[in-house]
Amino acid sequence: MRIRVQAEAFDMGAELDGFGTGGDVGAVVSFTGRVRGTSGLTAMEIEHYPGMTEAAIAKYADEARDRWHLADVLVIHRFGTLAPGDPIMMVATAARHRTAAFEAAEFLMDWLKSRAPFWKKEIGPDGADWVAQKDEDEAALDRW
Amino acid sequence: MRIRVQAEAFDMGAELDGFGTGGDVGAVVSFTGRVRGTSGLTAMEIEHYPGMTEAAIAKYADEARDRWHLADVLVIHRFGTLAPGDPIMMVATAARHRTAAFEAAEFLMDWLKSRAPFWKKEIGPDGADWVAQKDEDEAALDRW
Amino acid sequence: MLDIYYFAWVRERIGEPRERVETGAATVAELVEELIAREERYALAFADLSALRVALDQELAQFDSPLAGVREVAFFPPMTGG
Amino acid sequence: MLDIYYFAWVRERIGEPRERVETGAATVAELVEELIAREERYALAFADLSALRVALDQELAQFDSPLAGVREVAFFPPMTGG
Repeated sequence: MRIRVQAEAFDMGAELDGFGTGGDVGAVVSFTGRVRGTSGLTAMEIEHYPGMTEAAIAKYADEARDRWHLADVLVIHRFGTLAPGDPIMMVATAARHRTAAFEAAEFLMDWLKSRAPFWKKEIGPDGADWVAQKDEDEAALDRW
Repeated sequence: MRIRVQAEAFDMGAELDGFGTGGDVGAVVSFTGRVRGTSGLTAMEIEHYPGMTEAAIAKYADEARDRWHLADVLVIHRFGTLAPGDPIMMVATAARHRTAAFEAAEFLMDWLKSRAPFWKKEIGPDGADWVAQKDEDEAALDRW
Repeated sequence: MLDIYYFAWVRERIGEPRERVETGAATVAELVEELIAREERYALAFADLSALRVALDQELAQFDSPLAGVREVAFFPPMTGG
Repeated sequence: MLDIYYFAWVRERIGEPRERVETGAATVAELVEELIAREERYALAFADLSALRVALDQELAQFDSPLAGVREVAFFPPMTGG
């Protein structure tokens, strides 16, 4: 299990190198989120709650590992100032079968989105705005 | 769009390098299937139907791209003799939002699993067996 | 003339991956009947059509699909890719 | 003594990321009332509690959660990670 909360950029491909190569792994799923360069966005600032962030991520990663019998799980999430195109975060899951790997990755994404203490601020030509939580993101938690 | 049917191994991390780095991409999902080294499996042989394979994959990739407005899509599938731990195939999808990227990747996996002309044979200590299609794999197509 | 391809255990039962046949069969089902009448190994391979799939010119088809204009037929078990 | 942390626009409205307070409040809601009574900026930050979340000792909690034994309280808007 690899969990990192960091300001530095990361390389999705390099992080997946050798991930989930255990003997009983038949399926590896990864998700990577990037800053979209739409609507003239010039930067994204991500604030987080040090300590609580790591604990919350570890809790959801543990839960995913137990529930879907994951052979491995990886979560990386950045904070600080990011530029359009930059990777924001990634998760990866390794399981015997594809359904488990997909479900565990979506579960992690849904919980990280609405329950890990990160807050995004979008900086554009007309100023800065905190990103509001979407109703659909909160609703997505119901399926788990 | 990158589609490859090949005997050679591939590196999931290297294939994802630079994938989906377009301006409007907020989400990249990848799936990689590996040969599981369970039940004493010593090798897996994958047979395919040259020509039809590429056409079928291109058809499903096109459909996924149109339906989920993908910015990019990647499918690699191997044939020939593979060893436990070897990567068998991978798909990757790049979209604006995570739901589209996840759904498109699962759609591609479900169709590749049951409609792309590949056949797997497992070689173990007691001989060789063609892998039978699972009812759940056929049923998985109904959700699309 | 029709090219017939066999894959996976169908290929193994027939004993070859491909053959060229002269046929007057109007549908896939008629072609299968002709083949079964030929030799035991065909009867064995085509014993349970529900366990088989067919493609015409590299597109999935049905056993009652017509063969008119078709150049390539393929028989195989359900696919197990991914 | 209680450490209070503020994040995102709550932090911006309060004007500082952290402060240490002496309080007799039994619950989060009572603490919020004390803060609101203090200064306009707190009233502004806590105007709509339904738009806020609270964590006690780094675990999500409710506004009616008791403060007994708690060392660290945090107020913030709904999270928007991922």
